[in-house]
Amino acid sequence: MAGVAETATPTVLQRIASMPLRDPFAFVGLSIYVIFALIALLADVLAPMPPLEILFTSTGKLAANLPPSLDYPFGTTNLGRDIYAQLIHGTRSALAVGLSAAIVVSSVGTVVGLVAGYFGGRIDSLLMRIADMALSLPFLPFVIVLTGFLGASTSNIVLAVALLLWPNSARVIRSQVLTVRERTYVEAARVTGASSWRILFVHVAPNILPLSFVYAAIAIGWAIITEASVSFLGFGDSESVSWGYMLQDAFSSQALSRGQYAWFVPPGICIILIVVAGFFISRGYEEVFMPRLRGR
Amino acid sequence: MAALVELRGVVKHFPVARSLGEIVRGKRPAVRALDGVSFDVGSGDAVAIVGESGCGKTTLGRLMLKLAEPTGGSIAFDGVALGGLSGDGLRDFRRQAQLVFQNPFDALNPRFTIYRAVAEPLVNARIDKAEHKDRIEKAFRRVHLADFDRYFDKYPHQLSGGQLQRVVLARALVLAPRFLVADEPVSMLDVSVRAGILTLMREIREAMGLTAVYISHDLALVRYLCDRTLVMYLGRIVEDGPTEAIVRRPRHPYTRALVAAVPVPDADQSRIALPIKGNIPDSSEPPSGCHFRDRCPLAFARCAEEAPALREAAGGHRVACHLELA
Amino acid sequence: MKKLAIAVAAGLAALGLATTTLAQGPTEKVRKLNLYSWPQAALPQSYQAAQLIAQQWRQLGLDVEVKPLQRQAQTQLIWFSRDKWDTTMWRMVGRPERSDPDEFLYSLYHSSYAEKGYNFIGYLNKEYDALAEKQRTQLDREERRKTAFAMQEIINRDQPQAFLVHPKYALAFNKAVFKEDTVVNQSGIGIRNIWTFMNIQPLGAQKDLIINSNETINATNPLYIGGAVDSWITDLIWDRLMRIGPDGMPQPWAAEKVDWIDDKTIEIKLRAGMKWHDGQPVTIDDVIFSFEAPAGDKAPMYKPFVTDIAAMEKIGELGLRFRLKNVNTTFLTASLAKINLIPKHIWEPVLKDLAGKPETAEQLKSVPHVGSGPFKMVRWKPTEEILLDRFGDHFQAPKVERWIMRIVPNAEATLGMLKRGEINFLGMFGGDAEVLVKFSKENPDIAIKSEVDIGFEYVAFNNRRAPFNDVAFRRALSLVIDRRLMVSAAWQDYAIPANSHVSPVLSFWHDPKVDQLKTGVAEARKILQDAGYRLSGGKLYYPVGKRETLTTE
Amino acid sequence: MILEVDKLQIDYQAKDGVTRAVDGASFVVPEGRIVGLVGESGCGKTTAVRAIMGVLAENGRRAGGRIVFKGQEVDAATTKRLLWRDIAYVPQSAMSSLDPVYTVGAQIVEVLTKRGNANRRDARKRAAELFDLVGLNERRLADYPHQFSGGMRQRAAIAMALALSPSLLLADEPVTALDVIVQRQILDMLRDLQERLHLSMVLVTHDISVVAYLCDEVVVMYAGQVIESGPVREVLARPRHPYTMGLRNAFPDLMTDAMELVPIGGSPPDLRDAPPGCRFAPRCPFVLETCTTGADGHSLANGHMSACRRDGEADLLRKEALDPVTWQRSSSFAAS
Amino acid sequence: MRLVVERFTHNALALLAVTTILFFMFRLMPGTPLAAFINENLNADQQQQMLEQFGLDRPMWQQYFIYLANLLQGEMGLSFFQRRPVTTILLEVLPNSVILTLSSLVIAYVFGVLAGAWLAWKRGSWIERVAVPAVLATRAAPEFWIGMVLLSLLSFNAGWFPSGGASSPGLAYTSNWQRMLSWDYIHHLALPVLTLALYLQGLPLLLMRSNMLEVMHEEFVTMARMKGFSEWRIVIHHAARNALLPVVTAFALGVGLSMGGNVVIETVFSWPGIGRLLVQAVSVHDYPLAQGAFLMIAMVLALMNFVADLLYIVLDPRVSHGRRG
Repeated sequence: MAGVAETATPTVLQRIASMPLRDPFAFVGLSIYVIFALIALLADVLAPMPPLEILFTSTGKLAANLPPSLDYPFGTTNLGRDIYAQLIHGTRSALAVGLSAAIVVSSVGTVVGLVAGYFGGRIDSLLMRIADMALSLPFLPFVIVLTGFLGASTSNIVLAVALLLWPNSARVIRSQVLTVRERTYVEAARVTGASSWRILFVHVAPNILPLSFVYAAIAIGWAIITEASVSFLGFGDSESVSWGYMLQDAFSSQALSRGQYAWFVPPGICIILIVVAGFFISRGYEEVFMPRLRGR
Repeated sequence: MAALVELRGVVKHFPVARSLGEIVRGKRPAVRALDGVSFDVGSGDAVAIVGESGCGKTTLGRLMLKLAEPTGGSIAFDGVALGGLSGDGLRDFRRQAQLVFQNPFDALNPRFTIYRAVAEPLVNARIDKAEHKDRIEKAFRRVHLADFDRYFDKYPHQLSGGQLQRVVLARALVLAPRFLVADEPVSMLDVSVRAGILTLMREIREAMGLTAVYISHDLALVRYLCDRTLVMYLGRIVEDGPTEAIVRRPRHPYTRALVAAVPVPDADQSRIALPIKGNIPDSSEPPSGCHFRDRCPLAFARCAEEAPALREAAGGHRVACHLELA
Repeated sequence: MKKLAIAVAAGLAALGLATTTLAQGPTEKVRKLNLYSWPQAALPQSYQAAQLIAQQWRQLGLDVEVKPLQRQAQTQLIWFSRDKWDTTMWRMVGRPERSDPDEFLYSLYHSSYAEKGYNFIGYLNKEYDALAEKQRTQLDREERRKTAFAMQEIINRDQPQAFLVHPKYALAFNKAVFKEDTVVNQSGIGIRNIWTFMNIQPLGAQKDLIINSNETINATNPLYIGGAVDSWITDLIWDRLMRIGPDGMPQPWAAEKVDWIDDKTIEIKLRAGMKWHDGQPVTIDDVIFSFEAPAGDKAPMYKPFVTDIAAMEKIGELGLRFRLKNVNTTFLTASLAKINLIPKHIWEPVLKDLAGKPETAEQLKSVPHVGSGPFKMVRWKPTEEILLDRFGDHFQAPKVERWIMRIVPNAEATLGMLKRGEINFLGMFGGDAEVLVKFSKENPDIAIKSEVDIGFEYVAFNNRRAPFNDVAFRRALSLVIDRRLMVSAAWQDYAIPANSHVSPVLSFWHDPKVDQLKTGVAEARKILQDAGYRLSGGKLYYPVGKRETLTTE
Repeated sequence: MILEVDKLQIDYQAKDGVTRAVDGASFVVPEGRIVGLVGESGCGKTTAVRAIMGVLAENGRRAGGRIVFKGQEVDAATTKRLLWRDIAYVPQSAMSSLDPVYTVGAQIVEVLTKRGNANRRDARKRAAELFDLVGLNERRLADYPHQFSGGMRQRAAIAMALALSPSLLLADEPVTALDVIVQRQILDMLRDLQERLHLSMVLVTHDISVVAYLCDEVVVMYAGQVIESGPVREVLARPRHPYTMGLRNAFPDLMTDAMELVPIGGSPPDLRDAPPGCRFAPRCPFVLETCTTGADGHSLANGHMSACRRDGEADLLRKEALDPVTWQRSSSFAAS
Repeated sequence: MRLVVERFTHNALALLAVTTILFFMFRLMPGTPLAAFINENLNADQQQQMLEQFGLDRPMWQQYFIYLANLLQGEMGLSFFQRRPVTTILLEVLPNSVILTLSSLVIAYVFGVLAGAWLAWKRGSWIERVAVPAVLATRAAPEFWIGMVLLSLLSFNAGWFPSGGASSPGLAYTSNWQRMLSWDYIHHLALPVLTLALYLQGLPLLLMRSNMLEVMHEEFVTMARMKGFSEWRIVIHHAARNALLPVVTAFALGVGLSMGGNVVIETVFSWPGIGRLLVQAVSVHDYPLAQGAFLMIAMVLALMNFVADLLYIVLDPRVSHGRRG
C-alpha cells in the first residue's frame, strides 16, 4: 500500500501544484490563502496587543472610539479595543473555523462518497438517504438553533457546518466515483486481482482527491461566513475574536452611525477575500479537472 | 482436449428500476442479458463470440472472468466453479485468466506510469518485487515493444493507440495466464494499426498455447483469429460451429443475415439483399419462444411457443432452430 | 524578556512562599474565581464592566476568569442551581411599581427568598430580615424611611454584593412633532411613561405617537405578565385603582380616593362615570371581580398581589373596602396600582369556560382587549407593530390620536427611523448613548431626556461559599472596584455610581450616607491584610487555618 | 460537378501552435454520384465536410482554397443561404445532434418552417412524408430523440436532412456506430434515396468496405491531404498510392481467402509539425530520398489521381505490397 | 408518474426524519422552559402546572407521538412567551418571508439568467474577465454585511429607503393582498430584496453562463448552425432552452434554501419574517416557537426540493419520457 501511494501521490500533487500556474484564478486564490495563513501565524508579532485588552489613554481615560492613528491603525472600538489587533487575531479564528470545517467536511464527504459510490447497493442507499436528510435541514437556521441552544463555541459551529455540508461533497464525489468506477482501467485492476480496497484507494481515490480539495475550499468559505452570520446574530463565541464578532460588535455599537468605516469595512473585506479565494480555487480546479462538472 | 472453461445454463439478469405498482405486486422486471447459455471452451482453443450490441456477448465475457456473478447456471474454470472462488483461490484464478479491453485509451490508469501499470498484476499476485523487471521486460518483448526502456516512465496519454493496446496486452501476459478474453480488441484502433494487433494476438496465442475467447461484432476479424465461432442473439446462442463453416455456410437465419450484412472492401461484390427486416427487440421483453422469430423470414407457429434448443447439425454445427437447415 | 523576568520573580516568590509557609503553618491559595457575565453581544456595558472588574481583582492577587454565558445557561447556573457559582454580573431593572422600595428592600436580601426567590446570592442575616419585615408594617413614612436607611447601612457594611452603577437611560422624542413641555418625566423611569402618553401634545398634522421597542410584544393580557414591554401596553389599555405618579408615589387613579381606615383596612371610592371601551359603565362589581379573578388559579402571575386580601366589602354605589390579612404598607403599590381592572361582563364567561381545564387565562387564544384605560386596542401584529386609538371617553383622554409601537430590533435602524420620522418617540434605546447625543446634535428636532434608573447593575457574590462567605473578602472585592471607571469606561458616563439597592432617584428612601464608599486598591488590600489574608508571589492566600473546600468549576 | 473543393486549407489554433488539419485538399463531387471520403481518424475528412457546411470549431479557420457549389464560389456568407436548402448534412452521432428537449417532429417542422417556407400544417404533413420515406412510423414524430434506437435515430437524421429537398447530402460516418445489420439497412436506404431523389452525396467514412458497397467515387485522405482519388472500382482494384495499398492489406476480408494481414507501421504525423514532402514517407516501404523533399507529385490518369511520386511504378509496387515482408522494411514498422 | 411518487416519498421521509431529529434535539437541549422565567412567584406547584400545560411532564416518546399527531393537524404547540399557538404566529409572518424570498429570487434569476447568457456570449472579453470574479465576490460577501452597508448608505445617509420593517406605522389595509401590492410595502421591501437579490444572482448567473458555454459546444447547436438558423434562434431556442433546465430547478431549490438564509437579512432589515422570528425565539429560548419556525422553514425546503424534482421531471423529456425503442 505504502509503496503504491508513494508513486500515486506525486502525480496528483504535481497536478494540484502546477494548477495555479495554469489558472490565474486559482493562483490568486492560493495567494490569498497563503497571505492569511502568514498573518495568522505571525499574529502575535504583527499585533502584540491582545485583541480584547481594554486600552486607556495616557490621561487614564478609556481609549474609546479613537480614529485611526499610528498606534491604532484602524482606531479603537467604543469599548477601547484595538481594531487592528482584532482584525489580525480574527484571522486565526477564521482560519481555525474554516480549516477544521474543511477537513471534517471533505474527509467525511470523501469517505462517504467513495464507499457509497464504489460499493453501491444497500450501503449506498443508506448513506444517500442520510445525506438527503441532512440536505433537507435548512442550513443557517440549523446552525443557529444548534449554537443558540448548545452554546456558541467554535467547535459547535464547526460541528453544525460539518453536519450539513458533508452531503454536498459526498454526493458529487459519489457520482464521480460512479463514473470512475466504470472506467476500463478500474475493471482492468479487478482482472489483475486487485482487492476492492486497493482499487478504491489506489485507482479511484486519486481521481477524487481534487474534488475533495474543491469541496474543502468551498467549506472553508461556508464555515467562515456561517461563523460570521451566527456571531452577527449574537450567538457567537464571545471568547474568541473573529471577524463576525467584530461585525456584530460594530453593528450593535453603532459604528455605522458613527461612521467608523475602519471598524466594519475591513472585517467584511477580509471575509470576502478568504471566501472568494475558496471560490477561485474551486473554480480553477473545476476548470482543470472536470470541466463538465458544473451545474446539477 | 479437455474443456478449460465450462458454462452450463448461464443466466444473467440486470434489474431495471421498478414502478410503484411493480413493487407492490412484487414484480422484478429485468433485462435478460443472458438466457441460458451453455458451451465449453477447450484448452488451447480460440473461440469467437459474435453478435450485435445488446446480444449479451460482453456480459458473457465478464462472467467468464468473474467480473460479475451469474443470476443462474454455473461457470467452471479448469474444473473449479467460479461461484465459490474467494481469497487465494480467486487470486490464483486471476493469475490465470486475463482480459484485453476494447478501449486501450482507457484501460490504463492515467496516473500510473507504463511500468507501474504493467507491474500491477504482479503486485496483486504478490510476486516478489525482484522478479518484476524481468517479467515485465519479457512481456514487453512478447508484444514487440522490445525497446521497453522507452516506455517504462511514460504515461498512457503519451502513447499511440497501437502502442497502448500492446501495453495492455503485455499487462495481460505478464502473469503468463492460460486463458485470455479479448473484448473487441481492435475496434477503437485506427484501421492501419488494427492488422498489427490482430497478427500479434494470433502469434501470442499460438506461441503461448493460450486458450482465448474473442468477443466481436465483426465476423471478418473473428475469421482471422478463431477456429470456432458462437453466434449470439438476444442472450442466447443461436449457432455454434467452425468459423470457416459459419462464414461460408451459415445455417441459422440470423447468422445468414449477419454474414450477408458484412460489407467487403470490394466494389465488385455481389449485393445480396438482406434477408431480414426490423430491429432487435427490447431485451427486457423479448419475444416468446425463439427470440428471433419476429424477424425471421421462416418463422412458423411453433417458433412462438417453444424456444429451440441448440442441437447438432451437419458440418460440426450446432444450431438453435426448429427447422432442419441445410 | 519581560516574560522571563516575571517567571524569575514568580520563582523567587515561590521560594519565599515556601519559607513563610514553614514559618506560619500551612495556608492555602485562594482558588481561581469565575466571573460570569452576559456575552458582549447581549449586554456590552456589563461585559465591559466584567472585564474591568476582573482586571482590578487581579490586582489583589486573585486569579479571575470572565466567562460569558448565554442567557439560558446563565439562568440555569445562577438562578436554578444556586450553590454552583462564585460571582456573576447581574442587574435589577426599574419598573414603576419598584418606586416603592419594598420590592428591593425585602426580596433581594430576605432569607426566605434565598431558596427560590431573588436572594439568589444567599445572603442570610436575621437582623436584616427583621428590618425587612418591619418596614412593611410601618404605615408612617418617616418611620419606614429610618428602617430603610438602617437596611441600606447593613448592606453597605456587609457588601453581600458589589453595586456598580445606576444606569441612566437616554430617551428621546421629536420636539417638532410634540410640544416639549407636555412630556412628563417619571422619576427613576424617564419620559417613557403613561403620564407622557396621556399628556403629550401634538403640534402639527402628525397626531400619532410612534414609539419603538426592540423587543417583541409577547402578550397583551391583563392577567399575564409576559415581558417588560408588554406592561407598557397593558398600562395604557387597562386602568388600575391607583397609579405610580411621576414622583414615584402611588396616587389614586380609577379610584377617586384611597384611605387607610386602620392598619389592615383600606377604603376606596371609584371615579364616577368611567366607561369600558365597549361603552358599558365601570361598576364597583367590575372592580371586585378584577381583584377576585387572580385569586383562583387562572392567573398565577397576578395571584401574589391579591393573597393579602382577606375580604372586600361594597360600600354604596362606588365605594369598596379592602380588609387585609396582615399590615402591609406596600399594598397600594403592589396591589392597588398593579391589578388591572377588567370588565366582569366579558371576563366572567371566559373564566367560567376555563374552569376545570388545565389552561390558564395566560393561554387564551383571543384575549378580550376591552379595558377602561386611556387607549384602546385596534390592531396587533406581534413582530411588527401594535396600534392603539385614544379613548375619548376616558377621564384623562390623551391628546394624541393614536399610539403606535413599532418593533425594531436593532439600535442602528431605530436611529434611522427616528431621523426619517418613522418613529417620533424613542421609547427604548439599546445602543450607544454617545451616538444618541451626537445624533441629537445633528438633528436638532430630537430632544433627549435622560433619567437615572431605579434599577442597578452589580456583581453578585455567592455568599454561600468560600471565599465569599467572608465579609472582609467581599468588602475588599467591592472596594477595589473603581465605580467612576465603571461609569466612564463601561457605561460611557450614562450612569451614576451605586452603593445601594435604593436608587438616589427615590430621594426620600435613599440613604445618602452609603454613597461615601471609599474605594481603591490600597483600601482593599488593607482590609484583606487585617483579616489575615496574605499576598505572596502576587497571589492571594487565605488566613492561616482557613481551608478551601471547593474547586473551581 | 455539383461541388468542387480546391486546395482547401483549414487551421486550428491551439495553445501550443497551429494545426493545419486540412492542407490543400482538392476533390470534386459529380452530380448524382456518391463520393466516399476515406481516411483514418485525424486525416481531416470530417473537418473538410464541416468546412463545406461553414461550421468549424471555435478555434478553426479556413486559411485558403475555394469551395465551388454548382459553379458558384461560396464563402462564409453565401454558404449560409445554401445550407440545408441545397446542402444538407447527416451527422455521425444522431443522438447528440438532435436537441434533446424537442420532439423529433418539432425539429423537422422547425427546419421546414424556418428554413423552408412552409406553414405549420404543411410542415407537419411533410414531416410525416419524410418519416415514411426513411421507413419510420409517423407516430414517432411525437417522440423525443432519446426514445429512438440508434438505427431509428439515424433514419430520423436522414429524414431531417432531406426535409428541404437538397441536391447535395454530406454524410459524416452515418453508419459507424451501428451494428452490421442496421448499418446495412441504412446503407441500402441511402442508396435507394439517392437513386429516387437524384441526390449527390459525400460519404465520410474510415471503412473502405462501406465505400466499396455504396460509393461511385472515392477520395482517400491522409494527414490533411488527398493522396488518391478516382472511381471506386478502379481505386480499390488497382490502388496507385502505397497508403491505399496498405489499407487494402490491413483489412480482414470476409470473403477472400488471403488470410495474411499486414499492418502499416508507425502512425500518422503530428500535423502541428508536418514533415516536408510526402507525409506518408516515414511509413512507406517504397520511400525514396526525393519523397521527403519538395512539392507533392500529382498524376492523373483516367480520372484516377495519385499523389505518389513513384506513381509510374504503381503496378510494380502493388505487387510488392502484397508481400508482408515489404511492409516490414518501413523504418517505423516496429513502433506501430 | 412513478418518478413523481418516488420523489415525493423521498422528500416526505426526509422531512419526517428532520422532524424527528428536531424534536429530540430540542428535548435534549439543556434547560427547561421554566428557566425562561425568572419569577420568584412561581412555586413548585405552579412550575409543575406549567410543565403540564406544555405537556412536558409525559415520557419523551409520548410527547413525540403527540407532537407528530398535532403536527398532522397543523398544531405546533404554544409559544412559551407569547402563549399563543405557534402555528398562528408563524402564519402571520410567513407571507412576508415568502414575498421577500420570491421577489428577490425572481429578480436575481431574471437578471442572473440574462447576464449569464450575455457573459457566455462575451466569452473571452475583458468584460467577462472582470465580471466573473466580481460575481464570485458578491457570493462571497456575507449578506448581513452587504445589508449593513446598503442600509447605512441608502437609508440612513441618503434617506431613499425606510430603515426597516414591512410597512409604515399605522397604515391599515383591508386585505393582505392590498397590503402587499401597496407602494408602502414595496418601498419597504425594496432594500432587503435588493440585498438578497445581489447575493442570489451569482448562482443563476454563473450556472447559466457555464451551461450556455457547455451547450454552445453541443453537437446539436452545431447542427442548428448547419441548418442555417439565425444565431438568435440558436441561442434562444436551442442553447438557452437547454441551459435553462438546471437553472430552473436551481430556482426551486433556491426558494427553500434562501428561506433559511433569510435569517440574517430579516434581522438586519427588521423584516417581520419567519427567519427573524426564529432568531428571536432562539435567543429567548422559546422552544416551541423556535422548533415551529425551524420546521416551517424545513417544510418549505422539502416542498421546494420536491418541486425542483418535479420541474426536472416535467422539463427534461429525457426524464419524463422513459427510454423506448
